[in-house]
This record gives sequence, C-alpha cells and structure tokens, in this order.
Amino acid sequence: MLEIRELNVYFGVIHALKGISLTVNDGEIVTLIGANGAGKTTTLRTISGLIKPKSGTISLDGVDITNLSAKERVKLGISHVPEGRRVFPAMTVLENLELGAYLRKDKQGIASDLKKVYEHFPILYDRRRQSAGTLSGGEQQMLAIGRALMSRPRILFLDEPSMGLAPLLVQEIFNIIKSINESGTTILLVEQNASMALKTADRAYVLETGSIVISGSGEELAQSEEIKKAYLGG
Amino acid sequence: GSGSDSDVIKIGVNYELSKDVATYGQSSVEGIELAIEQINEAGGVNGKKIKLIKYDNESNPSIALTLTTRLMTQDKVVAVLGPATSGAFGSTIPLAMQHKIPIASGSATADGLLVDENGNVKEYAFRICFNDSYQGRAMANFALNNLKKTKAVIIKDNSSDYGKGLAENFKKTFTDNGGTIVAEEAYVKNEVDFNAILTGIKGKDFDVIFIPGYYNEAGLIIKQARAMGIDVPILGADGFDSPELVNLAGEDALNDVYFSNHYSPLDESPVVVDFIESFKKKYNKEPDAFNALGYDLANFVVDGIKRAESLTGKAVKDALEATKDFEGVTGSFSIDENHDPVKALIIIELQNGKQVSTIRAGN
Amino acid sequence: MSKGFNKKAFIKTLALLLAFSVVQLLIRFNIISYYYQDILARVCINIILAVSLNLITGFTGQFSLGHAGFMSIGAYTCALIIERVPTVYGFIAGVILGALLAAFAGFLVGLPTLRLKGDYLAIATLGLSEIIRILFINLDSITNGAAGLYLQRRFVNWFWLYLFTVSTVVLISNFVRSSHGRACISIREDEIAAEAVGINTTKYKVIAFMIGSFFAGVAGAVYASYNYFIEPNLFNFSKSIDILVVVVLGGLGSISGSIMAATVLELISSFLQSVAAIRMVLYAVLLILIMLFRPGGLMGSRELSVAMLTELRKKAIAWLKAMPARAVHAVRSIAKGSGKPGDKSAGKGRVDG
Amino acid sequence: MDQFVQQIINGISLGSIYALIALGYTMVYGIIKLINFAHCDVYMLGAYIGYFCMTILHLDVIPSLLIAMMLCTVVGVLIEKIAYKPLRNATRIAVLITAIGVSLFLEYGTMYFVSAQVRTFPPRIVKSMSAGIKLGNINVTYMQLMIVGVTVLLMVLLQFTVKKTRIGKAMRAVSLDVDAAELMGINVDTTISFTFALGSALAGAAGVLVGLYYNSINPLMGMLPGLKAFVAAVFGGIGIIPGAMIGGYFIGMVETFVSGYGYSMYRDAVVFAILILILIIKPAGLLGRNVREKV
Amino acid sequence: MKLLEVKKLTKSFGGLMAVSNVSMVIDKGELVGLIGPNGAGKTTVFNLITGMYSPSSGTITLFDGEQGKPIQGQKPNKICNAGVARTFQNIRLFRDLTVLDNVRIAMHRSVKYRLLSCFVHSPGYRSEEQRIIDESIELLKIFNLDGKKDELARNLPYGEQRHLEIARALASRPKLLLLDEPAAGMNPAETAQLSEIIRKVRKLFNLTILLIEHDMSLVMKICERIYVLDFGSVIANGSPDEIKSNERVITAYLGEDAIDA
Ligand SMILES: Nc1ncnc2c1ncn2[C@@H]1O[C@H](COP(=O)(O)OP(=O)(O)OP(=O)(O)O)[C@@H](O)[C@H]1O
Ligand SMILES: Nc1ncnc2c1ncn2[C@@H]1O[C@H](COP(=O)(O)OP(=O)(O)OP(=O)(O)O)[C@@H](O)[C@H]1O
Ligand SMILES: [Mg+2]
Ligand SMILES: [Mg+2]
Repeated sequence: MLEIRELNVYFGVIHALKGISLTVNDGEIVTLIGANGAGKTTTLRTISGLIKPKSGTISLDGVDITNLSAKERVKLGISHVPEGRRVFPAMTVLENLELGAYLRKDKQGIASDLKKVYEHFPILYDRRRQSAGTLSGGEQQMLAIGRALMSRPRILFLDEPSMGLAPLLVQEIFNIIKSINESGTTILLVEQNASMALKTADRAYVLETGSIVISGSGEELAQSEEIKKAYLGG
Repeated sequence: GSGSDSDVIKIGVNYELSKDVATYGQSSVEGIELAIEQINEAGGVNGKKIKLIKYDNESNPSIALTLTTRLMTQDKVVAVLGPATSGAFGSTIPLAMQHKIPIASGSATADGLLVDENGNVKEYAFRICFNDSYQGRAMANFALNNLKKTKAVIIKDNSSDYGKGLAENFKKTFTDNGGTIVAEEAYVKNEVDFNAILTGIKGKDFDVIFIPGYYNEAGLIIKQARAMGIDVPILGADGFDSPELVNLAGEDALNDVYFSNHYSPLDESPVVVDFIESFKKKYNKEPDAFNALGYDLANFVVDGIKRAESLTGKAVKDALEATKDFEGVTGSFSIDENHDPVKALIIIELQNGKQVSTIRAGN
Repeated sequence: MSKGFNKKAFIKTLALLLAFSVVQLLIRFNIISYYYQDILARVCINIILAVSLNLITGFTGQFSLGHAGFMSIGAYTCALIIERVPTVYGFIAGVILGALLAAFAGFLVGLPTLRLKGDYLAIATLGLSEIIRILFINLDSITNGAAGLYLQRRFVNWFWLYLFTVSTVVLISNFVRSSHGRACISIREDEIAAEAVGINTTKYKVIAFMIGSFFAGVAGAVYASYNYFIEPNLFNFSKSIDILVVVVLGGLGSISGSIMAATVLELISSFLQSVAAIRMVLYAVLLILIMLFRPGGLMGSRELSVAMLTELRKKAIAWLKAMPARAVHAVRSIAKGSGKPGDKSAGKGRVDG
Repeated sequence: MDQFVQQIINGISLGSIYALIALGYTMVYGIIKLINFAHCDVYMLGAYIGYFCMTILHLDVIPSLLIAMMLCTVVGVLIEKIAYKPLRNATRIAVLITAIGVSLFLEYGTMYFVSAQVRTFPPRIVKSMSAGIKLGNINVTYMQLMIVGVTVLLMVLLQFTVKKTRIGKAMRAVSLDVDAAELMGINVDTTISFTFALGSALAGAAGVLVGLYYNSINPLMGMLPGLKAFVAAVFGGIGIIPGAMIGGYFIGMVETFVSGYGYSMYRDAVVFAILILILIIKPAGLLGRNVREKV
Repeated sequence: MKLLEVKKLTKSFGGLMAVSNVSMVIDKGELVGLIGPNGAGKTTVFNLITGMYSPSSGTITLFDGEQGKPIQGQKPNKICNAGVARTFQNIRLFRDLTVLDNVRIAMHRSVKYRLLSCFVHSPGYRSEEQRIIDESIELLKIFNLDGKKDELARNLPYGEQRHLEIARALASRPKLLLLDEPAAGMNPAETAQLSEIIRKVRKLFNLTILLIEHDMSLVMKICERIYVLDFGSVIANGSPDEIKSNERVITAYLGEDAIDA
C-alpha cells in the first residue's frame, strides 16, 4: 500500500534520513523502532508531507505522492498522530475532534465516528467541553489518536502513542491499535516501548542514525539478541 | 572658495520630505525648484548655473543637523535653504555660525529664533516669513478692533511650534487688550475628527474662534464646526493659505473666515500673476503659502548671491543682510537688523469659499 | 588562570585606548571631516540606545516599544540643567541625573507592567512613552512645550561620545555575562522554567528595565547636548521603532550585532540621502530584504569573536581564491554565449558569507 | 444633556472607525500572531483607490468602494506572499520588523507617486454624503449611521465566519498549531491568504468610507488611526473579534469625552493611562483570558 | 524525620477537582513514587508544591530540621530557594542556551557577588564565576554531559535532555527533588541507565525524591514507598509490594498483567 524508496532528508547540513526504503502492505501493522534521534519522527513527517525530502519517492497504492501537499495526502487517506500530541490547546476536545474530520462532508459518518471515538476513550466524552490544553498528558494522547481517527483514515501513523500513558492505558492503546487495524486501517507505528510494539506488529523495521539496519517480522525481531540488548532492556 | 572654480553654484536644500510634516517640506521644495529652474533658464548667475543639492531630513531636527553639516562641509554649498519648521531650522543655526555659511528659511516663524540670549542677531541665519508674534498680534487686534469680538476660543495645533507660538501671542495680545480666552483646545497633525472638541465648546459663550495651525486640519475644523451650527467668525494665519482649504471645508462652510497672509491671489502685481501661472504650468495645481514662500526664499538667496562680492559664505551673508525692497510673491520686503523680513501683512476674508476682500493690517 | 584573564583585560583596555587616540588624532588633523564626525556621533548615540534596548528586549525578552520615552527623560533633564548651568559640570550632572531619572522611570514602569507579556507589554510601554511625551508637550512652563528647547552650546565631543559608548557597551556586556545577566536571559528563554530554578523573574525584569532605561537616559542626555535642540516629537513612537529596528537587525541578544547594525544603518541612511525623493522607499525595501535574508538579524544571538572572524576570513580567502577560476569559467561561458553566469554565483556567495 | 448625547454619537462614530481598522489587525494577529503594521497603510491605499475611482474614472461611491476592496485584497495577499510567508519560521519580532518595512514602503511609495498633499473628494460626492438628521440640537449624518452599521455588520459576519464556518475553524487551527493543522488536511497557505484577503478588504472599505466621511486623505493618514486601532485591538484582547470592537468603541468614547470636556491636550495621555490600568487588571485585554500555561 | 508534609491539599479548576484532600508525608532521605492514571492529578500536585499553582485549600509544609515552614501559595522561585527543585513532564529546558548555561543559571541561588560588582568583573567576581563553572561541570560529569557542555540544549537527543533537566534541577542544590515522568520517551535500556543515575545523585546530594512515573519497571525498582492517586485523591500508600497487590490500584491503574516487569 505504502512504498518508500531511497528517501533522503536533510536539516541544513544534518543528513537525517539516509536513503530509507520501506513498505507497508494493506492491512498490516508495521512498526518502526530505534533509539532517540534515529529519525523515526522525521520519517513519519516526511511521509505525511510536513517535510520535503531532498530525494526519493513515496507512493501510496502505486501512485507517486512525493510532491503532493499534506492536505492532498490526508484526502488520500493518510492520518498522522504526531509526536508530542499537538492537540489544539485553545480549542475544546470536541472541536479538536471535529477538526480531525475537516475534509469530510458526510455528517452522519462523522457523527458515528465521533461516537466510536468516545467509546474508545470515554474520558474524552467527559471532557468534551474542556479546552484541550488543560488536559492531562494521557488525555491529550487519547485526544490526538481520536482526532486522527476522525478522518476515517486508510493508513494511520502513530508516533509514540504510549508515551506518558498509565500502564493500563498502554495495554488499552495497543488493544485499540489492534482493533483499529482489524476494522481495516493499515498502521505504521513508531514506538519506544519496543516490546509492546513488536508484540503488536506484523513486521518491523529498526532505524539507526537515519538508516534502516534490520527488518523482519515482529516475532523474529523480538527474539533477536541484538534487538533485545539494544531496545528491550534485556 | 566654495565651488568658485566650477561652473555651477551649489545651494543646499534641507527639507522635511518624509514623515510627519512632509507636506510642508515638499511644498516648499516645489516652490524652490520652480524658482531655480526659472533662474537657470534665464542664464543663471553670472553665467553659472545654480545646482540644488537636496536632502530629506525626515521631519527630524537631529537629522537636519547632520544634513546641514554635510551640505556645508562635504558638498560645500554657498547657502542652505530650510528646514521648514522652526525647531529644525533653529537647531542648525549654530552650524551656520560655525561654518560661516548662511542659512535661510521660508517658514520658521518662532520668535527669537534669530537672536541669542543677549539680543545679538545670529549673523548667518535669515528668514523671509513673519514671526509668530507679528501674526498672532495682528489677528488678535483684528478680532478686537475690526470684528469687535472679545470672547475667543483657541483650537491649536499642538504638535507644532507654529501652532504654539501663534496661540501664545494671540492670547497675550487679546487678553492684554480686554478680550478673554474662553477655552483653549488642542489637536495634533493629521487628525481628522474634531467633533468632540467642537461639541464641547459649543455650549460655551464665545464669539470668535482662532485656529493657529495649517489648512489640512483647519479646513476640517471649519467644516465640522459649521456643520454643527457654530457660525462665529473663524480666524487663522498664513497656514490657512492653500487652495485645498476650500476643498477640505467645502464652499458653504467657508463663511466669515479671516486669515493673515503675505499676499492674495486677488493681487494683480505681475510677480504674483507670473508665479501663479508658471506654478500651475509646472505642477498642474494652484500654489499654496509654502509654495510661494519656497519660491521667494530661493529667489531671495539667489538675489543675495548675485549681489555678493564673492562666493564665500561671508560675502553672501553680507549681501543678504543688505537686501532692500525685494520684490517677492509674498510681498516686497527688506531684511531688518534681526534678519527678519519687514513686510506688510494682509488679512483675507473668505465668504462662500471665495476671497472677497483683503485688509491691510498694521499693528 | 586568573592571570590570563588579566592579560586579556589589559589588551582590551589597550586596544580601546588606541582606538580612541587614533580617532582623536584623525580629527585633530582634519582627516575625519566634520561630516564624518557627525556620523560617528550619531552612530555612537545609536549604539548606546540599541545596546540598552537589547538588554531589555534581546536579552531579557521583554518586548518594549517605549525606549524613546526613557531617552526623552534623559534628554530633557540634561537640557534643562545645561540651560541653567552651561558648563561641562552642568553637562556631567545632566547626564548623571538624566540617567538616574530615566532608570527611576524604568523602575516605575517596570513594577506594575511587567506582569504583562509580549505584545501587551509592548503596548503598555508604548503608552507610557506617549504619556511622557504628552506631558513634555503640556508642561509648557518647564519644557517650552511643542516648540522645544534650544541649547546654545554643545558639550559633547569625541571624548565624551567615546567614553559613554564604550562604558555602555562594556558595562552591559559585563552584566549579561554575569550570573545576574544569565538570570535575565533565562527569563527570555522560558519564564516558567526560570522561576522553577529559583530566579525571581519579576525582580530581574525590573532590573533589566532599570539598567536599560538608565543607559537610554545617558543616550538621551548626550543626544540633547549634541543636537542643540530637543522637542517632544523627537521621542515619539517612530523613534522607539527605529531603535527596535537596530536591535532586531543586529540580532536579539547580540551586543556586537547591535553595534554593527547601528553603524550599518546610519551609513545606509546617509548614503541614501543622495536620492532624497525615494530614500524612504529604498530604505523600506532594504529593511525587508535584510529581514528576509537574515531573519535572525546580522548576528543572530551570537557575538563577534576571534573564532568567527577567522572562519569568515577563511571563507573570504576561499572565495577570493576561487575568483580566478570563476572568472575563467565566466569568460568561457560568455564566450560560449550562455548568458552571464558569473553574477549568480557571486551573489550567492555573498548571501552565504 | 444634548451635549452629552451628541458626544456619545461622536464617540460612537469615531469608535466605529477605530473598530473597523482594529478588526483587520486582530484577524491577522489571531492567525499568525503578527502585528501587521502594514494594515493601516492598506487602509490608506483603499482611500486613494477610492479617490482615483471617483475623480479620474468618475465612478460612484459603491463601485469605487468595491474596486478599492478588491484591489486591497490583492495588495494584502501579495504582501503576505512576498514579505511574510518566507518568514513563517522566523521569530515574531523579525516578521514585525518586516511589517514595519512594508508599512514604510507603502507610505513612501504612495507619497512618491501622489505627493504628501492632502486630497479631497469631488464636491458632488461629498455633498451627497454629508446629509443627515437633526433632532433638536443633535446631529447625525447618514454617513455616520452607515459607518456604524457597516462596522457592526462586519463584526458580526467576521465573528460568524471565525466561529461557525469551516474556513473559520481552519483559521483557528492554523493559529494554534500550523503543523497539526496541516495534518488535518487544512491548506495553511490558503487559510492565511484568506485571512489577509479578508482583513485587507476590510481595510480597503474602511479607507474609502473614512476618507469620504472626513473628506481628507494623505499618504500618512493611516498612521494615527492605525496606532489607535492597534491599541484598541490590544485593549479588547488582541485576536478576539468582539474585543477589537469593544476596544475601538472604548477608545473612541474616551477620546471624545476627554476632548469634549476641555482636556483635548491630554487626550491621548488619558487614553493610554486607562489602557495601562486596564491591562494591569486584565493582562490579556478586556476579553482576553489570561490562561497560565499548564506545565 | 519529616521533610515535606502535605495536608488536605485541594485544587479545583472551575468545576473540576484535579486534586482533592490529598495528604502525604515524605521523610528526609526517602525516594517516594507518585503514580496514578492519566489525569489523576499527579502533575497538579507537583505544580502545587512548587508554587506554579496556589491551592484552593490545604497546606504544604517544608521542614528544616524540626522547624516547619508553610510554602503553599508562594512564588516558585521562593519555593525553589527554600530547597525544592523539579523537572517538567514536557521538557522545559532553556533550549537555545548551551548545556553549561542551563546548569549555571540554576546555580544563581548560590552566587555570592552583588549586582554592582558584576558590571566591573572584580577579582572576587572572577573567582566566583570560576567556581560556578567548575561546579557545573562536576554536575554535568555525573550525567556524562560534560563533553557536550557547549552544545545547545535543543540539539541534545531526547534522553540527554531529560538528564540535563535533572542536572539543572540539582544545580539549585535542593533538599527535595520532584521528577515528573523522567523516563517518558526512553527505551528500556535508557530507562535502566536513568535509574542508576537517580540512585547515584540521591546518595551524592543527600536528596529526598518524589517521582511521578508510568514506567512500573522503574517505579517498582527504585521507590521505597508509593502514593497512588486516582481522581485527585490518594487511594493507596505503601511499599511497592503492597501497591502491586492492592486491588484498587490494579483495577484503577496497573491492570491485571502489567506487573511482569
Ligand atoms: N527541525 C529539525 N531541524 C534540525 N534537525 C532536526 C529537526 N528535526 C529533527 N532533527 C534531527 O534529525 C534527527 C532525527 O530526529 P527524529 O526526531 O526523527 O528522531 P526520532 O527517531 O523520532 O527520535 P525520538 O525517539 O527522540 O523521537 C535528530 O538528530 C534530530 O536532531
Ligand atoms: N490549568 C488547568 N485548567 C483546567 N484543568 C486542568 C488544569 N491543569 C490540570 N487540569 C486537569 O486536572 C486533571 C489532572 O491533571 P494532571 O496534569 O495533574 O494529571 P496527571 O496525573 O499528571 O496525568 P498524566 O499522567 O496524564 O500526566 C486533568 O483532568 C486535567 O485536565
Ligand atoms: Mg520521535
Ligand atoms: Mg502529569
């Protein structure tokens, strides 16, 4: 479904992504793990159009989207839960969610998706009139995911969704990711919590200082000694 | 030996071409440039063309100072014209004294500008406009004696020394001679809404308004006052002189308006007629007081240069000092011992937007 | 270690004295003409203003649009004293008293308004400086109102200018490099974090305002005496903006940047005088272009240092060395008839350097 | 009593003008946190465009107004594209300096072409605009009524646009977080351009209306009301549309009453003093909420 | 010996009771955990203790020996100077300053020279500055950051930024250190490293620590005692083992199978 070839990204002189290639197939959960500063966030931001790559191609369903604007990518079904949540702080929870459906016109669809989000995250319903900036860290994370779901994406990027969440919720979030996936959304997941991520994912890529060093199925990597040592604290 | 070996004579132009009072500077320079054009067309001075070196002092006395230094020491001009406002002009006088190069203004009206604290004239500074006390006194006397009004309201331009000087002198003469000032209001340049002030004074008992300021705002004050039903006579000074006054105030509003001036377009002297005609030709509009004063200023200085024994600052200064019966657009004048012009003042009456009469006024 | 420090200070002092004497000699022998002296004076005054505002806005991060107001207090105080005591002592007293009064005003302004942030603070400072100006207009009996004050003598000469400018720069840069200065900088960076690490942010904001206005007062006093004339309108909103432009153009938080920008802007401004009619238009375009190409100002928040100069020199040498090659290339491509490629690379080199 | 009522009318009509300009400031500020100093010069341009339409093309008021609004829209969008857009990621103060540059450019560019002279509108048009109603001693001109009406109408429309429409939501999102807004599928450039277009159209309309009302325009005419309008916007809580309105009326009223009761010399000082007092009590303006950042 | 006592602390935002009736005692030298679901009010407790918010009601007392001093409602800098330092859940470094400067700023409290002497850089001034630099570098060494002292804080990798924040907090020489989710965004290897560092500085500086964290592997490993917050109230308080097996905590927070770590 998503195919990335030889992506190179620079920040001034910093070569942040060094010719990355990866694919995500329809219906998969793919995870991208790696140490701090490896370039995971940069990869996601490039795919969703927030950063312009120096070279390389990104294609969705065989269509080259490298030069499309972020807006057009959203239209094509990409949705991105950014690092650090990035909710709209001065807007209410409800308004945030509505903005997630900005490009959609089907009122009924939006309403039913809103209901679904509230089912996933009941606390958001309780807080729907509170401004998002005053939510607790975890609440904001839920809001960010909920907001992304509101565009009814075909492929969802999640950048460290478990960061700052209570243990119960971490499990919950991964369950939700699974159920979102099961309901037909393809997922590209960036995580620090590598053990959970590998458990959840069908396939995984390991990123180190801007290059992909290992890839394989989730289980495979979870067993790998190297990975265990570097990322699983084992 | 300023520029004596070249075939041009350089005169500095140091005017307010931008920021707050750009209108005064730009108008003055229009007059100056017209005069110099005519002089050069007529062959210049002793075969030499006059070259203007023009700088913009941004309506800022401090920049005016720098420019005067530049004109006098870098560009080596024989004389400097401007600045237009008293503050800026006054601040450059010490430089004229230091470098011994005359400076002259057509519109720096503040009293005492040209004499030091001991009453000695500052030799290198000249002006060809009335000073504030002259006009202020004249208008106060006119109100008391000719119009027989004794209760005045002053609405002054608080952002200029001109407004302040006129208001002060008017007030002094007026009260000294039995009048009372009912209210003194103020506005700043470029303001357009005077309804509040006018509504405020409307309830008071007064029989004449004096507006020491320029036509830009005065026009609007008159218009708004008349619209409000305030129909007492309105007085002003040479700052009123502009064809724009009619457009701003509207013909219907310009009744019982009197202002002091140097000349009147009703004047049929050939200098005035020629000036108006050639000005219209060059700029496609009617001249105003600043245009006329700028024009006279340039002619006055060039006349001095012509008569000077040499092209040194001192010689030009001496020649300017000796100016007698100079025939200007703004009247014929001589330079007195304080370097002020001695010239007659006329008071123009406006009815229905037209100048209907001029009154020669003394003090 | 501390010996090395002293040596550095010694060399610096020596360099400063040398610079002073050289200019003094050049003025004596008329090599620096009156006009250039005048430019020098203006540059010096602008440096004092910019560096002092930089302390408030650049280092402490408090957006002030009222610097001209503090300046005017120094100017009027000094002018009024000189008017009564027209001697050098009067002048010195004027500068000191002017600066102190300005600092006091800074204190008064600081206390209540510093809980305001960003643009709200800016507007409050703007308002205060306008109030000061209006008071100067209306306190006719003391200030002579809109007509302004004329001074017969100028006390400011190269000696005083140099003394005041160097003192301002040295004192303020010493301050910002001290722990107290770092406290100010931390406010700019993150006020909440600064509070959390024990910085009394209110106190340091007030201190920054007081020091900044003190030197604005000095600048005002020098300005008054230099100009022979002051009027309230000299210290209006646009004057504050002008100072701010210098600070931002130099780089917020860079003292050497402020010094450079004050110099460059004065030179540009006098250079543009020869095209009086459109100078403001050109000035505006230049301003926009500079900001577009160097949004962080000339220096960013860095200071000019030896290392930086060496680097710059290296770049310049490399650039110059490449000149012949470039020239050859240019000639060749012109010979080939492919336009004038030399222009492009030259222009680019300049922007990068 | 009459005088009091008349002063209130004066205050409202002056306040409307400040409010009209302040709306533009506040909109642009709301979205990119920029005090768009050039706004008051677009207002001036609007007045000149209207002037030339009426004097050279001999058009009537309404078509002139529309043309002025259209051209100002273009100017506003161009300014944004050329001068502000490249600085999206620069510090706010850098953009502010650029805005000052643009402002000077417009002022002196205009002055270069039309000189610093004041201009007045053709008498036929001015006459038709200065009719009014007289109730005893109280005067209201149709022009005043029109300005007040237009201001209130625009305020309501703007508020509706920002709060209720899609583009309004996009505007608010962009103002809070550009990247996140882009991720929602919002076209950030278009949204910002739209804001400038709207603000500039308002400025253009205000220019023509005010120019006609006072019948006096000059290249620096934007400076004074621009500054006041900016103060008004801050007073009401910058970025908040009804705030601009309240601020405008407040300043109009204070100015009127201070001048009207004989303190015209201290007028601006009083306005600023009250402003500062209010800000000390309400540091984010009258309607602004002083939200402390959650840490 | 008590160091901090919180009594009946309550904070409401509008209608929302973010913290209600919380009482806790922390003894000198303890390492106490503060855990609870998202939105339970943990960060708010920190904000109340450090003066970022003033409480709606209740008291916070800081002890110096036997002497207790109420600190609630005081300004953050006062509280910091009384000996309480913190880190932030969302890192709040002075991002555009160097690593060294971040630490030096926090040492301001101990600077001995007066305001006036910093204008002229007297000899006393210079030796004091040198002391500040030396001590700062010492501190950075603990976090392995001394090699990066001249880098801008923003350019550090995330994990090192967290470390720097702790170093900065320590620079004010606190008695009580509050850490808000120091391990968030770290991978397990980095978290392990962090727990070492916390142990080390605790010994070195004779610190009392209160720690918010969602990473149970860290919390259970290093905390001696744990408070659990839910909906603004303390629902449990005890040793890690007690907490792990507390039913209420499991249902509200931990989940059934979370304790495998
Ligand atoms: N806007 C930027 N400007 C300059 N450098 C950047 C920028 N964004 C990222 N970088 C650099 O690019 C590299 C990759 O960063 P990225 O944020 O993608 O890492 P990451 O894998 O997501 O790390 P983390 O786990 O900390 O989120 C880092 O060295 C970072 O410093
Ligand atoms: N300034 C505020 N205004 C309104 N509500 C607030 C404010 N600060 C916190 N809250 C609310 O108080 C509750 C507690 O927030 P707090 O940040 O203390 O949670 P937390 O326990 O730290 O959660 P997390 O683990 O997710 O960080 C949340 O519901 C939050 O929405
Ligand atoms: Mg990341
Ligand atoms: Mg928290």
